[in-house]
Amino acid sequence: MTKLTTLSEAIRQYVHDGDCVFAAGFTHLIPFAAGHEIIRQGRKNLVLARATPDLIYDQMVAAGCARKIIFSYIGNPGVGSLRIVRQEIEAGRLEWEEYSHFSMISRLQAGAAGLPFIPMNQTAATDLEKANPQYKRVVDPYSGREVIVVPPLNPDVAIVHVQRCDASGNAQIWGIIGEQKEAAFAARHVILTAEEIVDEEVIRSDPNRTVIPGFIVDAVCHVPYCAHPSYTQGYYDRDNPFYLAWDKISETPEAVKAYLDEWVYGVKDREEYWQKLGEETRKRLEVAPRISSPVNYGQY
Amino acid sequence: MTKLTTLSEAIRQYVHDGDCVFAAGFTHLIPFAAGHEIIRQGRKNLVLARATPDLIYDQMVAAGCARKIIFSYIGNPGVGSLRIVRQEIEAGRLEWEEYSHFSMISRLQAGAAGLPFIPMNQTAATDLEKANPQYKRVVDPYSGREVIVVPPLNPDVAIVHVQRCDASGNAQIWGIIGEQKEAAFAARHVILTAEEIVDEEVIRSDPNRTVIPGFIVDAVCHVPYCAHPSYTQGYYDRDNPFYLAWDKISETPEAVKAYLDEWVYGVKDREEYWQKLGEETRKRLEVAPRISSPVNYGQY
Amino acid sequence: MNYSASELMTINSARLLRDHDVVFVGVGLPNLACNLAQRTHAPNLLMIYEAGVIGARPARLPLSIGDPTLVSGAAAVCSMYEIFTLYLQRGNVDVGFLGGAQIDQFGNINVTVIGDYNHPKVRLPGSGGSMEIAAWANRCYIITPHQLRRFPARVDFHTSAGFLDGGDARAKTGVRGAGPQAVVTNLGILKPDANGELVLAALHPGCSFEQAQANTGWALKQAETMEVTPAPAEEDLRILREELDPQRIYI
Amino acid sequence: MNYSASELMTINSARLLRDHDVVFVGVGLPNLACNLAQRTHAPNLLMIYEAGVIGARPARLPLSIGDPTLVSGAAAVCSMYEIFTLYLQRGNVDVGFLGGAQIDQFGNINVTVIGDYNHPKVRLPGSGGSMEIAAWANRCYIITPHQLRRFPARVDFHTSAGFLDGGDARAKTGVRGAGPQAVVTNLGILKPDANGELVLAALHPGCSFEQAQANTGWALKQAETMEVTPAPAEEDLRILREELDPQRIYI
Repeated sequence: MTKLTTLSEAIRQYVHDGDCVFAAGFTHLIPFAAGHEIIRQGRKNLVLARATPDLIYDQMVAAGCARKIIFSYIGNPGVGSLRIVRQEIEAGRLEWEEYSHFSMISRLQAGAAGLPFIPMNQTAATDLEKANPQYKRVVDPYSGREVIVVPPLNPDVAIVHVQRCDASGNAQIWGIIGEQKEAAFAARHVILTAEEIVDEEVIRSDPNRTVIPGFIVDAVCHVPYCAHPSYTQGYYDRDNPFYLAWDKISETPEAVKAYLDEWVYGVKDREEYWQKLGEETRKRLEVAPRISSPVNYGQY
Repeated sequence: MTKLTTLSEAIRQYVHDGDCVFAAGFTHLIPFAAGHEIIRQGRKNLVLARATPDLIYDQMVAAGCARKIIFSYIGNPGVGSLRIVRQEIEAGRLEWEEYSHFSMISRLQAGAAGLPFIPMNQTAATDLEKANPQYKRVVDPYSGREVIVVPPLNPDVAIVHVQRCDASGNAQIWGIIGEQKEAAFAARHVILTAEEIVDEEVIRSDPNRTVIPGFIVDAVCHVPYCAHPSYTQGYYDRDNPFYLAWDKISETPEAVKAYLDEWVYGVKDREEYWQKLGEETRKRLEVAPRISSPVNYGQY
Repeated sequence: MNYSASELMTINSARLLRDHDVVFVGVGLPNLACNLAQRTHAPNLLMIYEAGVIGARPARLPLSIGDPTLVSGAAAVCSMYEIFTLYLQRGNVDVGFLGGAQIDQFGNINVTVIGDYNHPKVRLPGSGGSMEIAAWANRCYIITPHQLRRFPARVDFHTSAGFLDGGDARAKTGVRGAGPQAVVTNLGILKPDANGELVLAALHPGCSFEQAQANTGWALKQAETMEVTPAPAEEDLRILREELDPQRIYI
Repeated sequence: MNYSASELMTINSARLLRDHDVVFVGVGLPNLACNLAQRTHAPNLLMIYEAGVIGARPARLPLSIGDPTLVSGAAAVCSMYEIFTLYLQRGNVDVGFLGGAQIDQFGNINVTVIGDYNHPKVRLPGSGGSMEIAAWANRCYIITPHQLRRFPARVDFHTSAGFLDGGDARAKTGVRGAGPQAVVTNLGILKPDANGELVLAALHPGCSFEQAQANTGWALKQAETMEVTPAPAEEDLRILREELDPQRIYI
């Protein structure tokens, strides 16, 4: 059953003011196009959850979409500070809820697995545990020692970018897989963006590669280059100069406004954005092929 | 660093009398050749752990290798009763420790993850919990309700059959993956048996396919057709007539002894066993190719 | 029209399935029922197998829960831990099929042991996936021949939960699934009443209440509206016999 | 011979690595140190990246922890939950590298906040992976410039545990890893004494104890046997400059 729709329609239908949104992707496959569409549609009071907020949440916070952020590392990866999120937190204008990477991903794992909590061994560093009441302790009934536990995170909607999927949403990912699967299973609704929509026979030729089954997916959107300025393994490179440029842009509200006006509000969709980036940038991000060795499933 | 050795040497070095052995593979990739080698080497007092003991443990129990069995389903899959394990349990000659599939695999998951216990939601069926003191309860600190917990299972040795790996033990599996990964990470030692030893460039062409990293592996053994009479996806089919035949063989001690004498003690290794099966059987188990669509990782 | 007991149970089980159901399938009759439903009234039925296969399209009749034909051409494969967490415990499974050596008055199932657990008279296979399927699938269906020894008033061992002792006993445990919704036998269909007691809700053509009672270990009640199931359609029998199980392994 | 502070720290960090070590690598200097060690005395070093990459062979200098060059040609990729459970929590990681805005007398690290947590004066990035790396890797190494503001007597916030308040405080928590084993700065190397206090264990050529003390926020002790680190070898500098970071992004 086809779930194909436009990204604009998917955001309209599944992202509402006040929702908890998980735009997935640990350093890879970050669905920037979806973040931009949420900004264009003017969503407010969102709770933005991600291990690493990255530029996508910096931009959404700058555009006034968010009331709160749930995270485990706020930085401009490989560059430095994530200025806008940091400044809004320092100014007391943005609520935050903070974890280590492991406890953040454990919350998603509990959410995906349908568990009321999930345990982790102690780390001996207790300040974050004291600062965030979501952390609790449970006594291991075997040893009598305490473990740290976190509750499930079940976002209202997960947005997951994938390399390829079929029209039903059976999706395949390779390269860094981060928390894509957990986010999809934990969320109440799932929006997929895909570099390619392929015939289901392509997916079914390699079922072990499928990370997300279509039946938990609500909307399938064909959005090539969705992840720019982050990257999609095998499709295009990370646009590192833009990560450096954002460090400058985000220094002043004027530059941020100019950026959003030109690159978010000023374009209709990702295709227009990608064309607007220009031939030189597009060329620079191209990658030469490196193909996987096939495997044989056999006809049974 | 090569870890290549013979199966006979690997069993000699890593499987000792009294060890807890996990011969992995849920219905697929069951390392029968390793079970036969353990029988040939006359190991005693083993604790045999597997979700589904299958014919491999029935044969090892028949040969007198085991003192105890840890399981979640004892049957001859698709055929009926697993006669020898069942009869030894009924006669009080074999200790057993029993779980549901989910709690069995949760024990392995806890063992693989380095956790002192792992929780599961209640099932309202409490008789097994009463019968097995390894099951305990913990109060969910968020809701105040109880969850069921099980402790880690950390076998002394896991034996894992794979389709292909390199000489360092970086291993790739496709088809039903069962608990192969958890067993390898949970165990203290890991013996790999592989249909094919491939150049590391084959593995590295598709790192997302790698289920077990070489650095946790102790021994790599090239054992084609290791899984017969179970199967290896893409390499050969399940030998269903043998599963049916075992139902008859296992009816009498004489037939079992004759089987072990001829097919286990009477052959040197898996290659001799495979040749002895005969052209007709080998032909019957062949499968026509069905190849996966490749993916592009890109040159970065 | 002639049909076997297995065909009758399979066809009546298939009727219980709805289009778009996500079904945790077992081999044997449940597999046949699901494939029949998919080829008739439920084309969007999604079949999940315990071994970790999602959206299977078996080209031949699977002979075990891990048959390789389930994988080739499937939509996805996942690990055993994932099938029990992401799929079953998370609540993504609509329907589970169960069998049992004993099914009691309140739909509790025993596949573990006849006699005392520690000194088994007959040692059965044990839970496998059934403890969690019975608890967490939205609806469970049981397919079993109607025989007295299979329907005791109380099971020797609670491998998986039906409605426990009846009333709100199951609901009070907080278990998410709704429990057994129907037991399809060769005589008819049992369904739980408001108290969770299995009562006779339908008889197959030519079968009688007396037959059912004679093969049930408790005083069997009848549902308020007793139905007679429609006889198997010719087309259903044709699909079963010609397409799904041409070698008549299960039917 | 001329070399930069970054080169000096990288080369001294590389020396701490042993052949066959499994290292949880960060980008920047730790990545350079690991690649240098692998090309010199530790050819069997196994590099694991937080993003879930095992046995990476980056063809170019990775610019972020999730650079695609880490994946192409790697031995394995796993999920984030797996890297923290199967690898780190399970005890499969020998060495973790850490940095920090503040490192205190007992090797505790703050990368969370300067000032009060709820009313931050300076909001830092937060833990990321460092809370668990510091706890569970067998050995941890910290690379950081030696500056007074980076070495307070006490951190404002315990993002990750060193030896807590010293003595057996860390051991008593039952945490599996041995904690920080060395802090490599541009002046020398600090190591924990028997009480878990960081003391000066080595000076780089031309650096003095007085320089180190002036840049340390507690009364710095010297180890019983104070060493002077060997000057960077020409070959090490060549590898760093020509092979690993030819554009001089980090060095």
